Amino acid sequence: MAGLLSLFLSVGRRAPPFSSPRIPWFVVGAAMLESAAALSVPPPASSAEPILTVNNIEVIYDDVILVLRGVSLSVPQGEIVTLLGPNGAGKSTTLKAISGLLRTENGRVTRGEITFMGESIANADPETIVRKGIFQVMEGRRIVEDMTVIENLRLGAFTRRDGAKAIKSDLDMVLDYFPRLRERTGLAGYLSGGEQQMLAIGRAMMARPKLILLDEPSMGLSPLLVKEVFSIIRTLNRELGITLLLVEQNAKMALGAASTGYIMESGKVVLDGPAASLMDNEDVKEFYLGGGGEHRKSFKNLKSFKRRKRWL
Amino acid sequence: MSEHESILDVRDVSLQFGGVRALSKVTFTVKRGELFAVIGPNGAGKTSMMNCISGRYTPTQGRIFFKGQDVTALPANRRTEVGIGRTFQNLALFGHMSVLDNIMVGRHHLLKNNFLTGALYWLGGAQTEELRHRRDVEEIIDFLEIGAIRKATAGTLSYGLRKRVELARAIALKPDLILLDEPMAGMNQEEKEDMARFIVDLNEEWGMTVIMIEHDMGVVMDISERVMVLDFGQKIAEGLPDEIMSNPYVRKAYLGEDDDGEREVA
Amino acid sequence: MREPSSRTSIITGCQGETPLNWELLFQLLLNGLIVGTLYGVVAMCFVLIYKSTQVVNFAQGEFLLIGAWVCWSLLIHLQLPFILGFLFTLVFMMAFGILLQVVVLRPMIGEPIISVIMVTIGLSIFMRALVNWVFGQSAEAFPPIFETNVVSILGLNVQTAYLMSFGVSILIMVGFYYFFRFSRYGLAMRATAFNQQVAQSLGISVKRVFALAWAISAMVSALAGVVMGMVNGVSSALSFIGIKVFPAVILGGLDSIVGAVAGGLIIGLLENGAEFVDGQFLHWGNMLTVVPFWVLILILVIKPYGLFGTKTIERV
Amino acid sequence: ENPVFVGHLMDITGATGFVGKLYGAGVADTLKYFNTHGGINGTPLDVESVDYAYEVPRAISQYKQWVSRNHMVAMQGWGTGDTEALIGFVAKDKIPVWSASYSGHLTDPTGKSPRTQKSAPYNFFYGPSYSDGCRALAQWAAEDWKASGGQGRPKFIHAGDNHPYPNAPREACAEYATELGFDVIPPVVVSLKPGDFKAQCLTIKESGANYVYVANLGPSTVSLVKSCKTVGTNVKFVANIWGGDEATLEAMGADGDGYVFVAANAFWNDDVPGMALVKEIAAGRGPQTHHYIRGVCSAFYMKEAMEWAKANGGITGENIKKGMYAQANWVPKGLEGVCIPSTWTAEDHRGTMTAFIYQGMFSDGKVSVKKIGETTLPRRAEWLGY
Amino acid sequence: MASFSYRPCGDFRTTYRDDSPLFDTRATRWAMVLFLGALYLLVGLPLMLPALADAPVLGWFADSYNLSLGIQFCYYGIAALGLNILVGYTGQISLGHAAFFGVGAFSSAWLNNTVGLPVILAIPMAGVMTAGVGLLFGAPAARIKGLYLAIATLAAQFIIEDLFVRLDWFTGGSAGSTANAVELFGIAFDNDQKYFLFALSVAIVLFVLASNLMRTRDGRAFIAVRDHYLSAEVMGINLTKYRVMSFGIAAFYAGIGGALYAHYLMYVSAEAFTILLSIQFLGMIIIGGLGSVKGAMLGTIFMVLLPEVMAGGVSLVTTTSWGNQAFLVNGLAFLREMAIGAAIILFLIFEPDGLAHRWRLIRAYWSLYPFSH
Ligand SMILES: Nc1ncnc2c1ncn2[C@@H]1O[C@H](COP(=O)(O)OP(=O)(O)OP(=O)(O)O)[C@@H](O)[C@H]1O
Ligand SMILES: Nc1ncnc2c1ncn2[C@@H]1O[C@H](COP(=O)(O)OP(=O)(O)OP(=O)(O)O)[C@@H](O)[C@H]1O
Ligand SMILES: CC(C)C[C@H](N)C(=O)O
Ligand SMILES: [Mg+2]
Ligand SMILES: [Mg+2]
Repeated sequence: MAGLLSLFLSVGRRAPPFSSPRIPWFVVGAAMLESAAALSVPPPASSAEPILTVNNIEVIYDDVILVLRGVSLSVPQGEIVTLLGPNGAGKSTTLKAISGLLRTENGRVTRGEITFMGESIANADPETIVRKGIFQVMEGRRIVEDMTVIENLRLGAFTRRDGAKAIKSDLDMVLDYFPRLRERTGLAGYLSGGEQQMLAIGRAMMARPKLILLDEPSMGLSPLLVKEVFSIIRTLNRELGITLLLVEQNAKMALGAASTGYIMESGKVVLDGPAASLMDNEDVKEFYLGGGGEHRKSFKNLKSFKRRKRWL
Repeated sequence: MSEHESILDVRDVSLQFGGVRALSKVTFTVKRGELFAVIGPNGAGKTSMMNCISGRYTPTQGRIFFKGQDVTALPANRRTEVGIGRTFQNLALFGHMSVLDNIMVGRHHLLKNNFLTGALYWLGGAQTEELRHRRDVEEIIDFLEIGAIRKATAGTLSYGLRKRVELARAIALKPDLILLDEPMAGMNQEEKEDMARFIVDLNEEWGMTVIMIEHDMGVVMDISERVMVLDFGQKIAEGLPDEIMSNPYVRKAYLGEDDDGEREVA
Repeated sequence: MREPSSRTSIITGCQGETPLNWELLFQLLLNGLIVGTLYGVVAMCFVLIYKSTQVVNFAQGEFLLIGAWVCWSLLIHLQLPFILGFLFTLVFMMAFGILLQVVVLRPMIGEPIISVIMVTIGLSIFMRALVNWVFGQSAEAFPPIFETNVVSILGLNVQTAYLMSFGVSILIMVGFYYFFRFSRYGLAMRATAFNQQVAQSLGISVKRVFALAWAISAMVSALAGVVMGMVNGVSSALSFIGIKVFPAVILGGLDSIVGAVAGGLIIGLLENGAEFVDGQFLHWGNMLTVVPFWVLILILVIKPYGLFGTKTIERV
Repeated sequence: ENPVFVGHLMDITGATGFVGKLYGAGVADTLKYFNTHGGINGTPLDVESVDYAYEVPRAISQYKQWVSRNHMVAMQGWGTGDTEALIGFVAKDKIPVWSASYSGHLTDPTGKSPRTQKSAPYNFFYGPSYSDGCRALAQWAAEDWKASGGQGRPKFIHAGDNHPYPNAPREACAEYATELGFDVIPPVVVSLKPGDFKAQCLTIKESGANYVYVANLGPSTVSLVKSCKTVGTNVKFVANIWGGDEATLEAMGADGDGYVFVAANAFWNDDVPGMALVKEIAAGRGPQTHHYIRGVCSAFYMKEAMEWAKANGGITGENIKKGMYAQANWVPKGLEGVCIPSTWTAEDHRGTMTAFIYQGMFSDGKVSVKKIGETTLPRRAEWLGY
Repeated sequence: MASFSYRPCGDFRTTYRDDSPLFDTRATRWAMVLFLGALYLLVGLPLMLPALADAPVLGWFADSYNLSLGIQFCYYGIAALGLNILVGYTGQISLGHAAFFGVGAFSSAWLNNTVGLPVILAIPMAGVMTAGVGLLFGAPAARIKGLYLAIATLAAQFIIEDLFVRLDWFTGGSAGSTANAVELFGIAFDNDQKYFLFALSVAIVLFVLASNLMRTRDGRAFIAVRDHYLSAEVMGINLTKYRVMSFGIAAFYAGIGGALYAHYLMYVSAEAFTILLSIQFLGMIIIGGLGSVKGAMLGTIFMVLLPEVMAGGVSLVTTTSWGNQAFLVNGLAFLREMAIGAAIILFLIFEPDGLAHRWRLIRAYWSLYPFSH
């Protein structure tokens, strides 16, 4: 299985015109973007089997703070699903509930079911969940700062058992995706924010997961890189067949990439549906996309009025 | 003092980390009362520039003048007194303190009480002084609409609120120049709008000079007066937002746009 | 020292004017080298636990103590041959290390460092009392296993066991280095040390990493304990090595295996150098135990992360 | 009859626990024996034995508690540090103490000796003082030096921790050794806790010392002897009263052959009339060390003083103290041949000037001890309290 | 460490002054005042009228054993509070607090015996002297951080301990030195009742001072340095100054605690101030709750009572028929030590946030009862 995958991968890998160190990284990025755009086909309407279902879960921190109050969602195999919502809505908490990392923060799933490929994984160990094929890229680029880029990437492959060779070839693949990382030989802690985000995504790729949970991958990235990251997300999905559950603040990009979207507020899913229909929703336009009508509101002229906040 | 007198003068600043050249010979001037934006790809050296201005790093070359005074070698903790305040790219709140105390820390250099008078509280005038500043802090709290969380522990807040508290703390410093490092990262549309409103008010009503690093081009375009572009530690361009947006190099290298001219809000 | 006036009148400072005694100095330094490698080994065990679990193990000395006593009683009471007894000791210590980790330190995962430190201190109090109760507070001699020959190196009598320990220390050191740099679990340990949550998100079983670190550390410490016990006798002295190792570890840099060895050597040499100066010239007494601590502070002021420690990344 | 309270401080878990538990058991067993055999002529003893782990502050607070809560009339104590710290308290509270610290500082009840810093009217102990024990060793060493054909001035060195106990005889003994013709070398500091003392041994070796006075005890002593053997130090070890016993020699093994130490009573296997009583007291226990037996002696002297007090105005601290002066050259009834006959007077609390000298032997893997001498020092006035 | 503040509903503050209180609620403030008042009364009464000393309730308060424990709370509590300022608030682990405690004890004895200062002045002066020593040994904190600093303080502990035996003129060397009783207006505080009242008063003053400190500028700076020193620096806080200063303040508290200890036991010896005591101090604040004034108090009570309770418990076991085995009886002392170690371990496993946190939760439970969620 793994061998097959890597075969697929080596075919799918682009020829390396950008491994030449002479070409500035942004040119490479742009080139990548183009190729990604060329590949991009609109995602099929979600009809596939769900690989992950979250059924009415409730999450409590510190035994008292109820954060999720009945969240349900389902992620179809091979698709990108996005989860939107304001700060503090519980998006990250939902991801952590899925990946098992909740327990490291003294949180617990107290009700509901989480099923991954037919198996219940609620409250399982994070390492077991990773082995099953779910990998979370945590909010805020949590790379291992006192290791080099390469060591970080090798760490991503920790759970893999398919031999040093396959890992090595994946390492090359990741570095081809992010050529800038190749040039950084020092400690990862000294990378800039964007570089660290690339590393975090690259590290997830190293694990060869079936499902990646991405928590705000575009945070702090430059517009170019945001596009790049999203094109990588699409590519991962398309070329490697990886399913993604994507938490984003950049609703426009996220809905553009996803087939399905969920909107969370105050620990509950308040709206869901195909991404395209969400994009047409007036409320979504108003609160997530910036401006309901054809013209984008200017940030400058907002100060005079105070809008209602539905969730307070 | 005239409106357009310069408040910050950065001259030929270079910064080197071992082999990495984070900044090379960057020169720019920020005028008093301006809302100045810095953009550039990741790793371009924007944060490093901020760090030089706020004193975290000392430039390997070049000088920095603030209000005509050479501050290149001034220790970071003394820069609050001359009037420089900042927020951080990655949250840097005092996680175990309440929001209120976090903001009160911003008053540190304005308060006179010390461990002796503080311990004697009622006797040495510390109480009156603390309460006086508390009043000012409440004003900031009202301004940023974080009254509801003033007693909450900062570390337990959601990301967006934490960013707001951080801004409040920087305002509490009463700086003349405030440096904002990606104030809107990780925020949704609505929160960005709030934040933009605060920054504009800060600049226009509170009269603070603002230097802002931001990746959201929509925000940068709308609220900044001038924009500087860094790449590879070098200054690529500087000018009015529209000029910058039409700079082909910026379009390609930073925005990653094709030539179809559509303005993308990323 | 008390009342120097009254004492000097009685006690003749007969060495006062003699020229520098090179032979003694040399012998002391050689002694320091040998003792220092042993400190180095224990320091490495300490660093191993620190690096992977961020636990400053105040019970490190008790590992030596327990290892040595267990081996001793296997040899004396059960009359096992040395190799067998020694292997059993290692197995026992492995189990012991894992047990300790599972029962005591696992629940502490995610707690502030200082609480974890306090727990190891609690462990050390507990284990020392237990050992004193079970084995008594006496010093006991190991049965002569290898002929503990005394060979004379350049005039200094050295126990062969000590020489062996010298070799063993170096082997262990090399092994440790490769383990951390290149092995999968070595990386996993470093990641865990950096941030347990991150490690878990990568599919690393933090529990397993911890258990592994404690098992290795307990085994290697026991080995050092047995070696020292063979030379000096088994007694609570062994647990005191746990304290001596602090200056060694810190001098080298908390997270550096190489540093641990270097620190061990430096402390060994320093102690003996101090004894030389004290015994020959100053006669202040007890300099050998305090000088390393003075030097420790001095070095830290100059190099705040020890000689080889990694600087923490300060980036905002 | 109402019982009277006797406090008993012992060290089991502390730095001197190695011998502390032996001596402590001797005292505790004896006090128990008194109660099962009629108490102090009918008055039962209320005894509390407390392990204070050789920590002076713990001893002091325990003492205070006994005084105020239990109205203690007498105390069996232990260490040098705590006993010296309590000198003032016991004098003020008028509570006689029998310590296991034989520090010379405790022997001057009036403070008339110029050496005395603080008079110790309520302090007693059974046995030669540390200083006298060391003097006896020095005397033995001088003879040994001559007997073994040594030439020139032999060298004598003190090896012990910088603690009240090892320090107690240091100057006094050095003075006498010098008088006997020794060169006294600056002392080396050797921790009371065991450790690796090879560095110190190298210093000793290099100094050319012939006799090392071992001022510590137990495991520390074992480490010292073993370390010195390792580096090839060729000296004779002469140890203080607490520094030598069967267990210590056992641990030294072959390295302990020829190790000399002081004792102040008959040994378990000696054929003396009083040993039967000791064995009765230790019923259920195996052979006991000389430390245990000294504990028995100490408790018995206290008991006889209490009996005298009961007959002469009641069991109060003051009367008990007087009871100690009531007899001269006495051995408690039933312990004939076990304890050395002793005399205490209101001016001089040196009970005895006699010390036994023993030597450890090692042959065929077996350890044994042999009495090799008995020294009675002159009762010099200038040695009082020193 | 989390500083939740639970207030019952309906307790609104209308002025900023009311909103920065020492106690969370008015009720707690009055409870505290009442409690302390009662304590003074109950201990003081039998002192005035000795006839009452055997009365049922008063007898308990007149019992010198209970009082000696109370006095221990005071002097250890003061020192623990100082350590909590250093460790809990400023985030610098110190393993050398016992040494500072010792410096205070010796200084006070020396100031009184040799310099001739009256004890009542010697105690605060000893605090100041100790603060000086604290600043000296804290100076490396300007450069050394984290565990490196912790071990540097461990080194300081051994160095100072060694100096105690070495500096004969100051400490009396290995023999130690005596200390006199406190005297004030001709009254000697020489018994446990009087000394308890004296020590309690000192403790109250010092606890109030510390609470005040923590709600003002420099106190906040300490916490800021702990939580995020890089941003603290940008907020205008001089890191070096505050890092070193917290050593000074911690040492001051330790010094006062040590001086109280010296004049209570009336004898000071180096052996009392070992690393073990340093560890006990750490135990107090961790068990009580880091970064909490109340925590220092609760933790001290716990650590002082622990050996007593353990000793009691262990000897109770041996009174039962199954427990009265020779090996158990002989191991009594070891069992007690083991029990102390085990208690610390178990406590930290099951109550890692400390007693102060548990206290808050209990209070929150009751004040929200029955609407707890
Ligand atoms: N470890 C924790 N302990 C207690 N409360 C927590 C914890 N983590 C999160 N919370 C609370 O849970 C709520 C949801 O947090 P979460 O991080 O899931 O939000 P989010 O949707 O990811 O927000 P953001 O967009 O800011 O990342 C917030 O109110 C937060 O304060
Ligand atoms: N303390 C440091 N040591 C070594 N290198 C550093 C350090 N700080 C920054 N750098 C390097 O300097 C370069 C510029 O970093 P900087 O953080 O200023 O980028 P940036 O423009 O803020 O990027 P981003 O938008 O991603 O935040 C990066 O390549 C980074 O790796
Ligand atoms: C050393 C010990 C055996 C105790 C001894 N009594 C002392 O002087 O302290
Ligand atoms: Mg989130
Ligand atoms: Mg940046």
